[in-house]
Amino acid sequence: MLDVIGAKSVDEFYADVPEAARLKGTIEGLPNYQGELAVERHLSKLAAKNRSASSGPFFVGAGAYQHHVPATVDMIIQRSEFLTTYTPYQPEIAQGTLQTLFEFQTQVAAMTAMDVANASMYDGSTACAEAAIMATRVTRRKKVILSGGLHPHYAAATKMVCEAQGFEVVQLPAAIDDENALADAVDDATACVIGQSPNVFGTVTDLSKSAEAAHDKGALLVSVFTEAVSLGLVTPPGEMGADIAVGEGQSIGNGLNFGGPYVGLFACTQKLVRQMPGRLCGETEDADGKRGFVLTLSTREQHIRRDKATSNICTNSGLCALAFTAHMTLLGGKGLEQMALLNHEAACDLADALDAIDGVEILTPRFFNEFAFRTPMDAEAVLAMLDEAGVVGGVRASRLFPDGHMGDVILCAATECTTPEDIAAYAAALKEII
Amino acid sequence: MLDVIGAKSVDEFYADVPEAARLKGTIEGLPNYQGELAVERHLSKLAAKNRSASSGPFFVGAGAYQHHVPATVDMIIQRSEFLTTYTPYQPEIAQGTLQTLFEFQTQVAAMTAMDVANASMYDGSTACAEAAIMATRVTRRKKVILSGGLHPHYAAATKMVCEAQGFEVVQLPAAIDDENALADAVDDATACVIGQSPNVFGTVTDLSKSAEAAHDKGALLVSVFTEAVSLGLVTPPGEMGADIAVGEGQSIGNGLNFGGPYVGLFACTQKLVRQMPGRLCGETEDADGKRGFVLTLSTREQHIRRDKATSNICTNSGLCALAFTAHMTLLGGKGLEQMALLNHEAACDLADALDAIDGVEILTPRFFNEFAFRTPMDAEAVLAMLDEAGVVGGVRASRLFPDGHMGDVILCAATECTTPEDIAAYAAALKEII
Amino acid sequence: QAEGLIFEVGTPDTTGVDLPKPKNRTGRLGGVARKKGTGLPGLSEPQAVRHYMRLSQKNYAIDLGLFPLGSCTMKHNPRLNEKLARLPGFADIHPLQPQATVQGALELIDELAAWLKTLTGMPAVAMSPKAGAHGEFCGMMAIRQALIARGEGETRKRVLVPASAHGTNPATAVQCGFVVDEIKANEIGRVNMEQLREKLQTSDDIAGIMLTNPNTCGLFESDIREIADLIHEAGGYFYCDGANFNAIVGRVRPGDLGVDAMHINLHKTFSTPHGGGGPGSGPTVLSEALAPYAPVPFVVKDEDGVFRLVEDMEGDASESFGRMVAFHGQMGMFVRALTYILSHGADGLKQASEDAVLNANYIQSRLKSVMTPAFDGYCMHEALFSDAFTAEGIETIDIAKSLIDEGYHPMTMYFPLVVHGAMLIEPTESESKAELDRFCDSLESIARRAAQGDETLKGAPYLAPMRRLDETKAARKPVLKWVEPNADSVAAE
Amino acid sequence: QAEGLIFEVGTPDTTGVDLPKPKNRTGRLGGVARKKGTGLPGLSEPQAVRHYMRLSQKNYAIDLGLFPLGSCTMKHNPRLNEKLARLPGFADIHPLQPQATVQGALELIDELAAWLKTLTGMPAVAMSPKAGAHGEFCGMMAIRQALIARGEGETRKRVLVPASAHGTNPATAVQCGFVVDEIKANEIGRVNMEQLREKLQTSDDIAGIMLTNPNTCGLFESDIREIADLIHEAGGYFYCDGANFNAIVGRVRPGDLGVDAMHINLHKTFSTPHGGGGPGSGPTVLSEALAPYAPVPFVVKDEDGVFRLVEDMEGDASESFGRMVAFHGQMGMFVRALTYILSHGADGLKQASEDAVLNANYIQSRLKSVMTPAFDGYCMHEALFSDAFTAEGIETIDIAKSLIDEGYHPMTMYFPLVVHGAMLIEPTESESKAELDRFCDSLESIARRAAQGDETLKGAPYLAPMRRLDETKAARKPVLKWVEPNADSVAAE
Repeated sequence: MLDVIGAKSVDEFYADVPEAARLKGTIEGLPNYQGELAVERHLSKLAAKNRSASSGPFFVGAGAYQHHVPATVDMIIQRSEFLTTYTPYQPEIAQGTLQTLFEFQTQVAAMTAMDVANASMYDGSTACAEAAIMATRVTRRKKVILSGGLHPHYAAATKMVCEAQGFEVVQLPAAIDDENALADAVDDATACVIGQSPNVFGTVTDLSKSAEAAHDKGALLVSVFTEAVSLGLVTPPGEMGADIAVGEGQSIGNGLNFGGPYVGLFACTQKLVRQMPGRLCGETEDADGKRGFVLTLSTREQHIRRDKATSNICTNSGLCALAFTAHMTLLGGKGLEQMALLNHEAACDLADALDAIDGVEILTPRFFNEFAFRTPMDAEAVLAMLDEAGVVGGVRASRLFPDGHMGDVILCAATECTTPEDIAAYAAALKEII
Repeated sequence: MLDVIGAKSVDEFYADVPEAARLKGTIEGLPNYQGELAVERHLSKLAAKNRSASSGPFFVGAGAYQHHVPATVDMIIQRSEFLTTYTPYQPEIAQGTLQTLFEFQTQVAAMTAMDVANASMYDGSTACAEAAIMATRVTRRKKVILSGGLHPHYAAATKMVCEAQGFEVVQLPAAIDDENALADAVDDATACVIGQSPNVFGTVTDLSKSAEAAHDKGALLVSVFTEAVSLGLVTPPGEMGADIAVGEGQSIGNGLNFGGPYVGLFACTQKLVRQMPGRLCGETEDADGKRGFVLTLSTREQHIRRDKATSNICTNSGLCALAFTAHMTLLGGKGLEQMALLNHEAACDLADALDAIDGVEILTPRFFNEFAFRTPMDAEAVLAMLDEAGVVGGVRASRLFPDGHMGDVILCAATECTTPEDIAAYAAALKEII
Repeated sequence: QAEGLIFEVGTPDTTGVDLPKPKNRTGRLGGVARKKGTGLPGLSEPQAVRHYMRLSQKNYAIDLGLFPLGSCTMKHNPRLNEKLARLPGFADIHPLQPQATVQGALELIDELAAWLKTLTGMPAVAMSPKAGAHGEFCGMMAIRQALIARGEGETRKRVLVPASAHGTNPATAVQCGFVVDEIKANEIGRVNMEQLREKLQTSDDIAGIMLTNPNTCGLFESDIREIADLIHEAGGYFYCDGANFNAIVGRVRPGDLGVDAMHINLHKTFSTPHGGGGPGSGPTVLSEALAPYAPVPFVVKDEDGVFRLVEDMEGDASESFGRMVAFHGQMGMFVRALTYILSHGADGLKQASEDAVLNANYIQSRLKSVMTPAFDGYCMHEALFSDAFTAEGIETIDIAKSLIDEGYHPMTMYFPLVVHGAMLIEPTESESKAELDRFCDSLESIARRAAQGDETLKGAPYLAPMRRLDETKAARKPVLKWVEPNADSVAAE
Repeated sequence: QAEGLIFEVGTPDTTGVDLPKPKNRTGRLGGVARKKGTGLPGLSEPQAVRHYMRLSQKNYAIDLGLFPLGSCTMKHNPRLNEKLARLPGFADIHPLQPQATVQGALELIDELAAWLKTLTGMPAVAMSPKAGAHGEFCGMMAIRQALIARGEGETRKRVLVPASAHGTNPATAVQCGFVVDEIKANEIGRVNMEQLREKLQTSDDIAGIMLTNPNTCGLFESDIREIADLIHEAGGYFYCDGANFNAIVGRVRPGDLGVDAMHINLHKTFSTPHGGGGPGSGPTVLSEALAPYAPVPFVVKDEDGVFRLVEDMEGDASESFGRMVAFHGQMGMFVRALTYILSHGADGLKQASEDAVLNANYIQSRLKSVMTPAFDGYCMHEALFSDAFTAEGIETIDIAKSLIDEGYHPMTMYFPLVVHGAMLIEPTESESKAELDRFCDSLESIARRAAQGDETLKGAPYLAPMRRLDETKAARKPVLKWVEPNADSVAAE
């Protein structure tokens, strides 16, 4: 090949590299090539040092959830034709990806009861941040108000993005149940209020009042969820008057994966569609008049609009969106509702079991599949002792709210994976401890 | 649907079932439906009760071998189009399967250095039995002679099949190294002699003398192997004058799977091809003159020839053959040789390490990747103590030869999966024990 | 587009596998070393992946559409099966490692065996047969051994086999040293009882009968109990081919019909994938009379709850007819089958059978006006048609190949042999009514064209990866492996 | 054949998932219950499998052939990556479970971070960015925070971006509150140094520069050191877009070029699959000057060997610019990337880069006589052509779509914007010479036809699952979801 090119060695191709920066030999301090077997051994050892959620009673939620994903879903996303392809910029040979994105958008719109949805964001937290920015763009206002029940990670990510662009962020104090706080806080300068239901403490709230108050002031309601399964049972954003709905889709089709990759869901009303960030797939026809799908409205996007784009996002969570849509396709509306009921019922059983223990106080007044409770001891110590008993009991609230005076509060979740035995084990261990 | 059919209920379709045999309700004594999650839990619990080969130093061979299969192979055999299709009786929509079978046949022929190979048998042991029957058919003789180094399971399966058809089976006494025994035993009534290299004790033997002696008497040599990787390094059947070569293909592309499914390899000389059992794939053309592949010479087979067929085999090991051929395609001749060398070297290192222990006697004079050794104690006790030390040390010879007075002999194998640490662990533990 | 053979794509100095470099020591080989390399090319990992991906796309599969192969039960293969079969605790255990370290595996075999015995109403099951035909072999060997034990091994050599039987039946009987005697079907597609009685009366050399039930005409043998009784009275045994068990699981127990042995195709009835021709698995249930002769190895549960493999022909296995294979059978298939069975349960398995039968009858009803049902009345899980409705010159194969262009795999053709130009359609329970309707619409339109003598059918398929392949040419001078082009002529130079 | 949408295939009363039956308790919901169901249909498992199988076959993928998308680095995705990412110890752990129970995960992040730092010669890396553009955001936020720390957050707002930059560069700068100032390319495809110097001299509001290197013309910025020095002298920082890092891994360390921040696309350089548009992963390496401002969370290894997550903006993270995402980044991608990196090693990564560059130059050489290279001389890992060679009326898009009929995915079209009708071809190191030759043969023949003005090119593709799609129609009145046909008219009745 060098002959055809007319070069003596590959070194010639690197002639433009400043002499001083050219590395001699291989880079220092790094090992060379290892065979597949050796690599597999090494990674397997690392994996074995972690405790997987399925290995015992497990009650951690707070933004990511242990759910059962049918084996079929993983088979579908491992299809070479889905896994190893690129963004569908050549629609003639990407209808597989495009049609599934169109199906995804339809499903997300239906689940959130919103008009339109995009083809995914990185995750729920970045979707939330993008929603805030979008609201400032729509309203041409500079103030964003965050509920005290918004997941602190979402709040932090949103705050960071907004402040970088010079917007004001008002963070309401952490509160397990602050149904009216957003309505009270909204004013004429507000671009949007951001509420969450179920919120980070598990509380489900009808945000209709916040929506009305916001709309009265010319502001938008951004409605957030971290548990997509809740959409099968809980009042969805669209039924509460949300203008933008964002959330985490991990629960459907995607594993825990230590926090990523996940899939951000983003939906809004029809009239806001041209202000949306992210990719959109739309229906069209080919030269023979056959129905087909393409990426569309890309004049919103950075590769066309550059510094005028609605966002800088390009690569998003395509394959996670496929996992979501495949799982949803198997579930259907009926299966989603069924799954949601199983989650709720497991959480009710858990709450009943814990509530029966002296010293435990359930703090969340209304919930879907997770709730907060108070222990008579330091939460971190309780969780450590539960751990010794083989139970991963939840998240201490102080991990998410370091300044929130919540040292004795534990957030815990139950799902369709939670068995009666798991609940009994939790209750027995907790009773022993406190 | 019942309306279209004109039936009131499905019960009507079962009207021909004798009244007394009709079950009322669901069958007794069996549980009903369980969800995917519950089934997964149950099976996972059973799996967790088994000790997997990769979980520690592991030296069991004797007919099945721990090898590293590239992740790509499993991806290929999980392709829906390979996994969930049928025997390629409709070649126009089965070229994927057919072409890979043609490639498989070519690879097996090249590896065994034989003229032709079929599209697979159930496993090595049934291939051996079929070879014996084929030899009686070819020679019209009724006596089959089995080497004392033939894997006892292969010998048992062969004996059973031959005797059912009224053939005489002569089993030579178990012997670690009986190079000339087959040559000595063959006579004018012999249909075939069946030798194995490497044999069940690991001994590699040039069977050329047995081939010559057999051919002198008008008999055939059937050459057996249980470790397909050995074909990369050890004299192959075709170079020793074998008329039929059979063996186990598990080592290439297929996991241990507690003994099955495996893939039987079956090859022979060109002139015997029409006496072969099993499916054969051949090249042809389609109506447009394009090269294509079909199952061929099916007039040998049971679905055409019925009671005159060469065998009753139909479903064989298609997908395991695909795994074999995919792994071999990745290896190539070069990779196979490399893998074989790594196996041999690991076994040499193991033998050196064990040989250095007082009281251990290596019994196998020449070997590829497994050998027998004598301990000063009962082999079963030694293996149990090794097991406690975390080392799965091999198979006691008495499990395979219950009447063979081999209570102090252990068969062990090393492969490319065996690390220097594994070998050191084995030697240290064994030294401690004896 | 044509995909080259690996021998045309790869090069001998390539390997796509990452292995450490060996030291090239051959110290303990004793010189028994390969002289000439294999000459096989290797492909890089990307090359290999593409080769197999492209080839795979030339295959039809259940995962792509309905696969109505009669007598083959091509049903949906749940992916949970595949996932669980790959658990290291099943996939990465050695058949000869100490039994204490594989108790879960032995328990799984025992649990599956219990299901199979209960579903069939039989007291014993041999788990080691590797496919359906291998299961037949197991059952017939058990019969042979029982006859030997009775001292009649040399006198009872005749096995009755219906003309409609799968080819494996006569082939298996012969492999066990029996002689095959064919019995005819009657005009309603079942065993001709008159002829059967006649054959049984005239001699005392009957070893047994091999019968498929539901039979290959898709019909339940209504005289089955009487047949069993007659055979037993004649001193023979009743082997039932279980290929069509999918029609009756949970509705009928073969044990209640007088069956002595029956294989179960785990790769049909219990959804383990066919894999392009295997691996299958053919556990064989046995009656009280045949149970003592079951092959080794088998699993027993001791009183202390420990599972134990009986591997030698002594003790529990002293009357065993022997060993059929190395090791313990198709563990990988056992895991898949048990996964399927547990996922369905007693209720779900029964429902599946009923749906399979319902679907077949729906197809028969929808098509009976344009095609010719081979027999009157309801069918079981497959609908059988003859080619009587086609115009002269149009054959069953033309209808089958035309189905390919409609996006379907053809039905089973020309089998059973007792029906002229047979077309045997088995939809299985996996299909929705909408899918069945689409299929019937396609077949209906082809059937109409066949009745009108539409010659274009003879050229089908037109839209498949290949046109019709020349099987005669393949058989005339078989090319069974790739040979370097001009290798001969080069050698001759 | 057209595949219906799931909404056309499924029915609302179907579900393909096996779940236990709930008891329909909603006791603790407090009445905040959904009023109207989703109305979404379900598909049975076989229906769903077929739907996605059939759809998948309408996609092109690297696993099917060469994917020469410039600036996207579509290389082979080893399946070992996929296998290891699915180990329960990685795939089934929760981001908020106690840190003592995820030490292996934290160690893996730390190990990958060490590789990335060493390969780039940079002292710090932020692991949480979720894709390339997100990594750009991270780097620019770090620059912003550093300026704030210097008290110049309000005065230094101008970021220089070349005209040839990826669109994400200006979009990101704006998202961080910066103003974009475009700089031109010179006649040899690199930064116009004269203009750069001019822009830097005239003001003290420079926040930094965003530069891709190798740049989007496939060329190494030969003045890179000088650019870095000039920027630093002007008080700004140097952001390097790492999209093209695949050309130089192991040959050049960005840290030696004066870079302050650079994102690394794990889904390009380190082979994590693109998945039809993500998920990606964009860890961002930072210079000494920017390291203190890295986002939370990050992993530190304490002296006792325990790995610890720094999640709050205090202690080690007191100067952090904040949190970009919930949790710790794309763990699933980290596992895949580390698998790839370890499989290659320092030697293999260097070799891969060299092969990628060799392959691109080979393509450029083979095609330069029939197409028009955008610039003279060698390229890096991608070859850039303009459309100067085409006859009037034939456009870049026609050449791209014609490649589809040859069995290839088109190259990147109309980017970078600085070259007329740009065609940017990146073969990557995964391709064999034989494959490159086949590709060049195809493109050569298309290029000749384009030069001759062959109008049939304008109709391409002819052989793809669809003909050219009407993107204008899609954008005019966007249909972004499926709506029940005639739902409106029914409602109106």
